[in-house]
Amino acid sequence: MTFMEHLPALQVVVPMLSAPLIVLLQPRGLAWAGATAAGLASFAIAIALAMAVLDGQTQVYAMGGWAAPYGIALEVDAFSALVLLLVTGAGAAALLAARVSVDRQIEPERQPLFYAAWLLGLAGLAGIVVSADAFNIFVFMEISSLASYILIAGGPDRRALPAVFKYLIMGTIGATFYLIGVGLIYMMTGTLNLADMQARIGDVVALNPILVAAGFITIGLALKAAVFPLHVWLPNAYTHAPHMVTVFLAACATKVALYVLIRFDSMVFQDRLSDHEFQFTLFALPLAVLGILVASSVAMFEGHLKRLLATSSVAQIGYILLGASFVSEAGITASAMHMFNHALAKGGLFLAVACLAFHFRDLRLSELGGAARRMPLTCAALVVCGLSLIGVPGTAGFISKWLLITAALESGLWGWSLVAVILVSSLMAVVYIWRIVEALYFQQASAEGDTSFAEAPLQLLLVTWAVALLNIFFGLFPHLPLALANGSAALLVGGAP
Amino acid sequence: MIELALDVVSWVLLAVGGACVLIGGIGGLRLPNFYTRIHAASLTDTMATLLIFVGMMLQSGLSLATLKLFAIMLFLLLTGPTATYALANAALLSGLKPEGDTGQSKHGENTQP
Amino acid sequence: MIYVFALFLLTLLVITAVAIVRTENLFVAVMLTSIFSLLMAANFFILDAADVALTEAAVGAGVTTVIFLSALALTGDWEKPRPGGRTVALGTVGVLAMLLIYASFDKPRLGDPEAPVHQHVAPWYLEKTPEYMDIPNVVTAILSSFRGYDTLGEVFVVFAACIGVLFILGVKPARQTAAAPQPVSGLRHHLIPQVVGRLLVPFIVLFGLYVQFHGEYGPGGGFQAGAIIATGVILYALLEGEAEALRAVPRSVLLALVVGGALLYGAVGVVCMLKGGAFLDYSVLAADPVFGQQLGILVIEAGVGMAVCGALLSIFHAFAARESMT
Amino acid sequence: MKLLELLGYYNYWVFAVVLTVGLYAVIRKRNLIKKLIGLSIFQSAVFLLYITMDKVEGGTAPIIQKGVPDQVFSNPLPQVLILTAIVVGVSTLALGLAMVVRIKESYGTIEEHEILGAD
Repeated sequence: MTFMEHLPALQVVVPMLSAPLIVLLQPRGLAWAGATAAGLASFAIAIALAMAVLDGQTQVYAMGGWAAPYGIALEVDAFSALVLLLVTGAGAAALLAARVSVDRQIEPERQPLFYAAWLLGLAGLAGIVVSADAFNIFVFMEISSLASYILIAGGPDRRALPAVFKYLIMGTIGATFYLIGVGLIYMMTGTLNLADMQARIGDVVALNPILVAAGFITIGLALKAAVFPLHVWLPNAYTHAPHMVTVFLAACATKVALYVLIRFDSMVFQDRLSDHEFQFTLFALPLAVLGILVASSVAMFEGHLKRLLATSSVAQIGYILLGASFVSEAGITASAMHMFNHALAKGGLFLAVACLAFHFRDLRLSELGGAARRMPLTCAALVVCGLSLIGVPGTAGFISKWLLITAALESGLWGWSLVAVILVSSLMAVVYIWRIVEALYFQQASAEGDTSFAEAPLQLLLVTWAVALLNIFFGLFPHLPLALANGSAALLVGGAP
Repeated sequence: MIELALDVVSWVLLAVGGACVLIGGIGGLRLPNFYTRIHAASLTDTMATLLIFVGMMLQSGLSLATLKLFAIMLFLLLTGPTATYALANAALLSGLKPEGDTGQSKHGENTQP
Repeated sequence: MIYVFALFLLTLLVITAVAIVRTENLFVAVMLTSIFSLLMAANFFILDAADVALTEAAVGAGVTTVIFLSALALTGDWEKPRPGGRTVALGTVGVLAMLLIYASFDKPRLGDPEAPVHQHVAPWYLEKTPEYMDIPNVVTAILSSFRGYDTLGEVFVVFAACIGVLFILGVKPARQTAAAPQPVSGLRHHLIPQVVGRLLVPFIVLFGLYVQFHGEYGPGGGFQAGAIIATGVILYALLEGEAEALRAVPRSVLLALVVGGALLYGAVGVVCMLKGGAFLDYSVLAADPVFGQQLGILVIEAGVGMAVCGALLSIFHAFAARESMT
Repeated sequence: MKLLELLGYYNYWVFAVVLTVGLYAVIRKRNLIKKLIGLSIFQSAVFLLYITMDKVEGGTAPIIQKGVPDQVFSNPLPQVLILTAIVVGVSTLALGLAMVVRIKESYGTIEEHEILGAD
């Protein structure tokens, strides 16, 4: 087997096996260097996989040499390639910028363990996206969850501990619900491979356990993905986590759970269960709309900068679910694109927050007066990413908002009211981004704060600006992610092989 | 003939062993305080284990299973009483006074507080 | 026949679960959890799951109770009762129970041979294991070779838990007591448990090694062996004192065990890749594929055993060291 | 015969009851360690569901003795899945307990309402 054929396995193995090695790198800074090398290597593998998928070959890899239903198969198609790019890209970028910010928040002797946990999180998320076996997704979901609990609990802030404990309880309940759902499907179909499950689920006579399994899996993954009513753990966990951890998790952790939800619901339950499409829309649409409206309004009145952005993440997850709930090609394309664009916008915003944290101990909006004069570059990057979050034309956010609106119009009678919801929530986004801009630019510096020019360290600033420019680049030339998103929509809903 | 006799003996042993476990259980429920209840519990640990395992060994005759049963019995007979001793000691150390003990044991030296 | 046992043990299970939730004293709750795990292990054994029963007993009853007790020693052991309405919680939970019981009538009955579970993938495993691996224990064959990637993920879950506990408990506690932390020796002046302990610990560790290398022929394998050996060393630590146990198995050895076990498992996979097979495809390891499979299974089970033993011990030492600090 | 028929579903009912007892403990109890105990009960119920599937009437544990002709075996696959799930449960528990210890040190209490009050 040539090197190219091993790529799906290497995508998970490279970060996973480098985690134990990094634990051994005690001398200062070496742990960070090792972790960044592994992160960049996995990003390179993801790019190679995306290129292979773009020119038409979906890679299937039989793990251990055993064929699909008997062994575990890995499969990289358009949808997983897009999410892989997103996960490894966010991981590598956050790692590149992490050294200065982590040095301030975590003692040197604990850093090797911290970076090992980071790589385990990256490997777990990549393992979920690459896997085509239901139970294997559970195992890697546990790895990524444990790693994110460790990362969030790492910070100096004592309030991180109760927040991450709540996240642990709700995350474990979500994963166990998912396990019950997979168990019930396995009980009725006798197989764990996703494609095999899809083939055999049609001729199951007793439908009750399958419907209960669908309920369990959807609720479990909604808990993991912080969908509206089940999102209570997200704001506190992301606010009190170390700054670079928030950058990494906000960009990709919840999206992978949404990826599994969309893949399960459109691949395994969809075309065989008679009226399941209607049930999924009946469940997902109201939650998405509620999530968008409530989370955006809460974000408008939020005082702390990081909590504001975390609450806005819940609203953006609502957008992704809204696109998926149309269960149409346009809908899935819109939700896949919004996964990509939101990661860019929110990743950039939290990077800017990490830069601000260098000179402003307290991140409440009232305390951020005069930041623009002291840190002009950081605030400029923050504004660019904010515009992309709103969806101003010319930025990445606009592309996905536009696709969402076209998908809403196509979805028939409810179309116009949904377009109204999207526009109203975009206006709310304008309001809370403007509140940040007003605090940074027009608010007077508090009395004793010095206003000398003091920018964030170069390394962190460069990565922040790189992500901001990427926001604009993918706003003007979106054909790479768009091609992958269209491919995944055709695959999931269009019934393409 | 020998087979029948062996079977009868092992059934008797198993029945008596079962009865010992039952007595231990009832003792554990009915007896008033902690220290007396340990006596009942240790009955199942020692006497019942011995009877039941010898009964089972007779059933399995001369085979590897008999050796394994003997090893398990030895392990149980070793750990059971030690666990009961450690339990009682920990209770005494944490200040649970046995009934009617006025702090002066027979030999005149004070039992540890 | 199994219905009688199942009926009796499962009812006891439900009673224990309710008792755990109702009791106020946390020590009682932890002891009842240990009994709950033992009952669960007995249930598994009746349902023909010998490997799982051994794991549940060793990991569930053994190590979980030790970790709970060492955590309880650092926090309070009484729970403050919560007055007020229970109706909301009982309501939601009751609805879920009704839903599940309603859905249970379409499921195949216990032990029904025509159930779809026994038709599709399982017979292939039972038929192909003697052919590809020629080892009696099919569960170990699936665990380590057919679904070896799951077990690799599993080893890294244990590895994540180990570095997580070391990372979270790596922070020195704020209220450092002025006096030098007096060495916490186990049951200090209790001769009998120490003598019996010294007699038993070698046999426990020996039994752990037996379970490790007997994994292909009978119930056993890496997880169970790691847990049993860890329980043996924890018994030694409880009796002789934590400092003594650290002298016997120092922290650096533990970290080496965890990292070595995880890397050994991954290295076997990478070697299979280099020799031309897929990741974790052991048949390329040796000339004869069957011998290659057996070699691969033996080596990765050793890796799993090392990782689990090292992880559980370093978690125990992280908690125990915390006691001596505060 | 009807009773024996119903007895076949007894395992699933016990699974449902133990699952809800665990979930009740996690939702209702405010002591963090009691929540973790509830969580481990909740996960043990799922193990029972999987292992109930693997039993075949008259089958033995899936260990193939060489000489013996046509034996009936129980299904080995759920056992493999549950071996993994048990160790996942213990790992999450260990991490949760480490957090409870740190919370006790920084907040002085492990009752959820007192912790939320402190901030």
